[in-house]
Amino acid sequence: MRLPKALQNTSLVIGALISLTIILLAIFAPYVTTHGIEQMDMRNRFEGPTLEHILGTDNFGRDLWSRLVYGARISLTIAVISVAVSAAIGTTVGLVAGYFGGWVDLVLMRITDIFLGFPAIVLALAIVAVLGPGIMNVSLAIIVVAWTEYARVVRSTTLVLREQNYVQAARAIGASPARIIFKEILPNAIGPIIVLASLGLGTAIISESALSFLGFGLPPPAPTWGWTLSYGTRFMRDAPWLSIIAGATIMVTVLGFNLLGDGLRDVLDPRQLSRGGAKAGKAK
Amino acid sequence: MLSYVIRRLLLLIPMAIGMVIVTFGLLLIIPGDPAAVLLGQDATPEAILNLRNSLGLNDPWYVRLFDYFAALLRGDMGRSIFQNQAVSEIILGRLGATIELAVVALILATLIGLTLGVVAAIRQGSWIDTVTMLFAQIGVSMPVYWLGLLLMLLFAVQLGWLPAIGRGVPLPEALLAAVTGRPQVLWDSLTHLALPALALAANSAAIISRLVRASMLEVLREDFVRTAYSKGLRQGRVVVRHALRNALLPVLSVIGLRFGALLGGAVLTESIFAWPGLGQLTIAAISQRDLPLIQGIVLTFAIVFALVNLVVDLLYAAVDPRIRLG
Amino acid sequence: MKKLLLATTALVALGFMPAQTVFAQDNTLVVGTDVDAGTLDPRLTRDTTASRTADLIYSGLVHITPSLEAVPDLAESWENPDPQTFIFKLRPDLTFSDGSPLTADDVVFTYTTLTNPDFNAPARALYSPITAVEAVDPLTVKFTLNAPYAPLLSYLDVGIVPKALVEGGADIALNPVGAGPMKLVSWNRGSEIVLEANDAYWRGAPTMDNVTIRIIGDNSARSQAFEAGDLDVIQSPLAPQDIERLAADDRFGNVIVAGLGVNYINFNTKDPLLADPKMRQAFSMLIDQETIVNDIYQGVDQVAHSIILPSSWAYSDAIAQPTFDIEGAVALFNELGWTDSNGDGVLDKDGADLAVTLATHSEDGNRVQSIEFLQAIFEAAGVKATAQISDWPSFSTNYVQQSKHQIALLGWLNIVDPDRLMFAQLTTGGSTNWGGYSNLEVDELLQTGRSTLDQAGRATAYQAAATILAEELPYYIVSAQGYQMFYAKDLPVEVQATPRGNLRGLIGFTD
Amino acid sequence: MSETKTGTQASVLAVSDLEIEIRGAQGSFAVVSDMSFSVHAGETLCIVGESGCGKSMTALSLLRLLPDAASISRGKILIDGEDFLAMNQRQTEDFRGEKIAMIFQEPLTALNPVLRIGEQIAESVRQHRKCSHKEADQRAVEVLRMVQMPDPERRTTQFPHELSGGMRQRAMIALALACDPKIIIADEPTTALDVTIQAQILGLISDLQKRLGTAQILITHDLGVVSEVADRVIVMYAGRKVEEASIYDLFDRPFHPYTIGLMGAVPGSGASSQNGDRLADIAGTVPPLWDLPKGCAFAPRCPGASARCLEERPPFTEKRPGHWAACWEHDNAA
Amino acid sequence: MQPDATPLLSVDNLEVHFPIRAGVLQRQVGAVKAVDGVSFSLNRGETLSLVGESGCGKSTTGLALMGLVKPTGGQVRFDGQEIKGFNRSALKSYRRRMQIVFQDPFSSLNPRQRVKDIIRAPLDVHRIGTRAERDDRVAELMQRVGLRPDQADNFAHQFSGGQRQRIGIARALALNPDVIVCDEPVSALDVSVQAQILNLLSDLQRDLGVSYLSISHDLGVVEFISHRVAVMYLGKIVEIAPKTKIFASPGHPYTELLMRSAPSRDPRKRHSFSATNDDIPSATRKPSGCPFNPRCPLATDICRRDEPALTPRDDGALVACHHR
Repeated sequence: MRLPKALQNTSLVIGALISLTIILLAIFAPYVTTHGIEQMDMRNRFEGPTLEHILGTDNFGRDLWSRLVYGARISLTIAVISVAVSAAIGTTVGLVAGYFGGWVDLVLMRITDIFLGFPAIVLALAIVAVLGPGIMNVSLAIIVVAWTEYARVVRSTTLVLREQNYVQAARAIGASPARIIFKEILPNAIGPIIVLASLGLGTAIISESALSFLGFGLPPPAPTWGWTLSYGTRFMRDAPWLSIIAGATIMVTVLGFNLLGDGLRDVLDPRQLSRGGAKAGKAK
Repeated sequence: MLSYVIRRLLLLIPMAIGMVIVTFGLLLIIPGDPAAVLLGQDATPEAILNLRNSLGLNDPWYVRLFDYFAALLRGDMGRSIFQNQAVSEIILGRLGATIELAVVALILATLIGLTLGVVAAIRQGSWIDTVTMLFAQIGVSMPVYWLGLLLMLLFAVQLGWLPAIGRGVPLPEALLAAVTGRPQVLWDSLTHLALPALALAANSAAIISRLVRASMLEVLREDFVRTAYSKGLRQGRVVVRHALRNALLPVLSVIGLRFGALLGGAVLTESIFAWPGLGQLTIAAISQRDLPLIQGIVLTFAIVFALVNLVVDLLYAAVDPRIRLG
Repeated sequence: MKKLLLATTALVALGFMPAQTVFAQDNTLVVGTDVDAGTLDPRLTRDTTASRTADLIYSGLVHITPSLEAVPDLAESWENPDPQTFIFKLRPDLTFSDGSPLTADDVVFTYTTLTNPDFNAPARALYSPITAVEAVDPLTVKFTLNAPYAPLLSYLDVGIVPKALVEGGADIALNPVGAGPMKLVSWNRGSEIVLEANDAYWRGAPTMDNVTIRIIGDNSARSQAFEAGDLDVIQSPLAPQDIERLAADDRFGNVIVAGLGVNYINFNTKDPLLADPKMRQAFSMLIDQETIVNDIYQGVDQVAHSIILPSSWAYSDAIAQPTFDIEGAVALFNELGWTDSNGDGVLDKDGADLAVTLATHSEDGNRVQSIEFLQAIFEAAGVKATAQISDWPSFSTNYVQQSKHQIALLGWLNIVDPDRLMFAQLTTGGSTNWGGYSNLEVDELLQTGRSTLDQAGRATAYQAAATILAEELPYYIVSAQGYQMFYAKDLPVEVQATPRGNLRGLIGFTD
Repeated sequence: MSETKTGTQASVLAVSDLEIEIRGAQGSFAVVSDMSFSVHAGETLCIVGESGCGKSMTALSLLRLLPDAASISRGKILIDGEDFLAMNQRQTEDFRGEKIAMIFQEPLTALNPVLRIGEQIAESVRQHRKCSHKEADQRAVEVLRMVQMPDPERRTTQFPHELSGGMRQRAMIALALACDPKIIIADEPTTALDVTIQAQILGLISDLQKRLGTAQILITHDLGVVSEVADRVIVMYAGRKVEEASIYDLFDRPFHPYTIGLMGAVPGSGASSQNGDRLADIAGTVPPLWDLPKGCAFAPRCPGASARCLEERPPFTEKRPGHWAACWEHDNAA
Repeated sequence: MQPDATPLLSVDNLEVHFPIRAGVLQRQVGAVKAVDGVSFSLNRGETLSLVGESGCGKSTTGLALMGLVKPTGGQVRFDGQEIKGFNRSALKSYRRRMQIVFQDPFSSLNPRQRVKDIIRAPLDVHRIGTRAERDDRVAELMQRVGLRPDQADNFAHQFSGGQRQRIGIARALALNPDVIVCDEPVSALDVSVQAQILNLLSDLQRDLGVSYLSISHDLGVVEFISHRVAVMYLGKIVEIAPKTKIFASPGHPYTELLMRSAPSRDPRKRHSFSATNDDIPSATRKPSGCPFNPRCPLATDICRRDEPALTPRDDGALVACHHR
């Protein structure tokens, strides 16, 4: 419905294009890759980009392009799972704490503080150490930390929204708290949630790579971006393109999601519709 | 005001208790036996059992938890299993380095973030805005450890401008030395700080700059900015004195939260730059399953984080006269 | 007085000198290392930094040379009146760095505590044959053993600690006092250990006035720091690609020699799948040693052929483990009933796929790569292989040491004697026999090797045992580790390296 | 400055042919067109109209403080005889506050929340007068006293949120007066206030003008306020003047059907719903400025609109001496 | 005028106090007495206006009667039945008969909902009729308030302020309430549109017989729509009287001040307003005695000491003043 306006937003368009490309590549991985991801060729390790290997080969002579494309599946899966779950948990906590206030708010926010005050890496490492590495467990390690942000943001949004007249109006017609929270407040709090989620996708990808760097990522031969980058840095002096390409892949993807998030924020912000001001104070 | 501070500090107690319990629970189920790690591969099973008993690791969990709290009440965080030293001593020995790194990174991030954010905001829509915000985007998109290694490769190895690793004289001492006529000590200290602080700051600088920009754009639209212009004030004065001061308010609380993130990010940065702080210690403690030390670190992080946020809130009240703490 | 004058002049000069020269003090050796010392009590060391630092601060009865020979250090001489008795004669007028005298009592104290179970010394098992240590007179110490124990001398380089000080409550783990060539100035945990020359060392003060040991966890970062000139010396563990580059750089001197460690595959012989030695042989034939050693380790390690290190006096090239041969391995699997009956590319038997877990720990990138590589070969041979990588505590204490593994890649270090790699590991019920291997013949041979004092006799016993082991394969030795050290060429000393990585050869004391 | 308005009748401010354009999602369009007016010392000109008619944009353009999306695309503004639009940034800044000052609608948001009242006033004084901090502070107290702020010394050290709404608006007025401007523009100065406070502020504004002889432009939607303070009135609709007259002429004999409708729509002149009375509402809504009808912008809502009204825009002409309006029907009638 | 003798809504001594907390343990150290003992009644088909300046408690009174703010004291009877405790079950049926129209037409409509969903929400919540019946009712309501039913799928931001206020009124009408609280329903609107809405409200009352509790600060609006007027000052009613009486001869000095402060409609009869600062005290620091005494020209010692009760005057007005 706001498509034309949305298309005017450069960040949104670029972000969406990048994200969409990555997602499509991940989905159609078998059709766009040229080599098997576990196909080793020890005679041709550390090759620079060639016609056969468009992004070169890694430390086992495997095709980097194919591994990155398949790696996108893993990274995106982890990103999507962790964002979906943390958004769901955080949003629920934030809505409930913000709407009911009082001791419910106090207890929920103290719990949030506990998770926020934790050094994130300790929690993540502990979870992976306990449960073993795996897509779900790595996602869980990210979720444990990530949900707090949603909780805080949604709570403060809810605190504002619950004072809105249309929420009062809903109470005046006798609507139940559940109806008010989900029909009146949630749809209006969705903007910041979507923005956080798109930014969270990027954060999740970076977190996964940090876990891999510390040795807590998915086990090989899973072609995760984190492994590829953290292994690439081992060969940074001799085969710099390995880490540069892997790093750039992560960076561009995260950039894409961030731009998407920024763009969405601008488009979804209702204030953008009607605000203007004497910003620069230039004489006009 | 005082009662507010007291109340906030009191609220720290349940939080700390919660964190101790959560950490304790995690450590109970984490695989890996500190006794076996301590004794190494050569250890006989009897030796391991013997050590477990003497460390109290074979006591039931509630006894251990109770003992831990009891000790905590006496101000005792226990002894490190591996370093044969009181946990509090070990942490205090490291805390300075991490705080120094995090504070310098925070200052760096704030300075960079503010400058970029303000410039982008007052030149909204221009190429300066685009370039600045692209930089910010790249800053948040880079894994910290990768950025760290790249910086080290460029500035230490290729160009040889800065030391690659380690810490110079602690900054407070170095400042003192500089005052007493030995500026080169401070210089040495700062050159060591430069790369790790920059690597650590990049992400936060990017976040802060985006936030400052958004906040500035918002404030620049406020009526009182128009009022300031209507008085005939020069643009620079309006931007700095009227707009920026107000724009900083929402940024302030985020800066507090960033400090927490910086403490967390220090784990990676410190291990890359061999910075002798809590971050490195954290990894070591986890990889050795040094339970009392891990507990102590988590508790320390929590307290530092809570105190920083308290300070931020107090600062907030100091900068914004509308806020009353009571 | 002269010294004071010098110091004052130096201090004054410091104030005027530009930054560069102030910090590039002459005669300071800066060594990069991967971990911080856990303790500086020589009886309790378990990491390399601790033992190397302790070796500078303390001295033992003997000193182990780069060729692994025990030569006199604090002990002037020793004799073996019978295979179960060692009598050491100390040098006269020895003192600790604090000036107090070092006597036979200190030696007795050191070894009594070391062998006391309650003291929990990590290496206690190595000294278990010792039944008594007595001071005959202030300069004479007598060790009594419960059985002839040939390797003992190699282990008697443990630093002697000052009894009076320790019993008086001093914590030498933090404030070490020894009779070695250096003494501790400061220890900034996790960052650096600063040492200075000990004039009271019996061989006199070392050439180097100061040694700083810098801790840099990341291997790449450490070699980058070395290249940037922040460090004078780095040594193993290093990333293979860094080794290659540094070796080619003519600013640096290097020592690249055979080390004292092995990387090996530990087969769990109690696992139903791996109980049959033939299965272990088949799996062993899937291990492409050449590629692992030459490509992953880039040739800094050596391909191993048996459990006896090539550097050892017991080595024989007649003993050989199976070598890489995929077809041979598959043929052997087929022979054992594992065939690809359903054509899915995976071998199976009685409806079950041939599946194994390959495990190692995440801290060692080369081992992780090796496992990743092996996993691919296993898959190519029709074995469903799962890689499992976890951090060291989970991997070692909760997995391998509990015998929960199938095929694990690990290593042993500091193998100064063949006994060190076999006795506790491969005798029935041995304290570190995690694979549950049991062969009475091997047990007997290893006991013989330990209690025979004549080296030729020992070699025969170990070679016999190694031959059986190369066939039954509780261990498959992948590689003998190399040792590498790089140093700045402008060091003012003659550099001598030892595969143990000790640093006396860098401060002016060569053997 | 203490002379009263009996001076010359020369215009302090003269605006001619002003057009303000906005670049928005709907493209560029004029929000104010063909605005011409002038005020002289001691005179109060009221610009009245409903939201979106362009009255606030006009006010902001007089200080060249239009929002980013808006700009003056045509016209001339003479302040004290000088061409304001031709000035560079610096000269413009020198004029703002010194020659022409503004009182904004919502004093809570128009005052900087983190600066003390005294500082906000003194800052303006220091900008335009070469004076010490102390002198500037004294001036702040002086103007606060002028606006009858109780306890002015103490107020200078207070923050806006510590004052009541009425006092805040007094501070705002004091701020505008700080440098003795020749023209004060007040944009809905009492809309945010309660009725008893509004009365005080209106009283204050009249008093001050009598004493200082400033030229004043007051923007409002409230005919009550207009009737209390105006000397001359401009009625705006959809970005244009529709009527201009002296206050008495306008209230006695309004010309334009919009003005007439507006006057009738205000409740409180005795009409009561219980008597079955209906208010004279104006049907329909204001058309969007980017999509104005071809003819008279008010024609679609006008009860007396003819075919010509829908086709051709009526010119703004003098219907009677000093009474101008833009309406075809009245041309016919006249 | 009102055939029914018993009032539809009667409010007795309503109080809404907000606690002020302080200290480490957040003990209550005082209260903001936003509504401090308000009593009035409302008859069927009648419009009672609560008039006063900001902070006088008129809006809080309205919200409290809707159960949107919990009263801390007093009694409310609706159609003879007492509303006890203002909990959810007590309010449920009461809410079908009492509805509210808010001041700000922008924030009172959920920007994410379509108009038809907004108007239908009360029917959904109270499960009235089938889906089709509800849709019909929505169309009927839209027509009733002067909206085109084909606009039902639009979102609120696609309407002008006046149209939005019509949507709000349609929502309030959906349950066929007996009373509608009109909280400044026209104060955010332009004059020409304000007249349209006032006319609509007046039509609805005539056609549906609904009662209004109107909350307003605009004396013009009050004069147009009310039967009776209650003037509030600092949480109290200082005067209640039939509209004609109150406008002809205000009883309370504050009512008088209000009337006098309204701008004139005739430039020839300008007021000479005093420019002196004369602020409304805040509800946190109420003056003792009569709340109006610091601003009152008639104030004497008794006014500073005793709070006057609302007492009937000869002409039917109730006035709380020692001197009138």
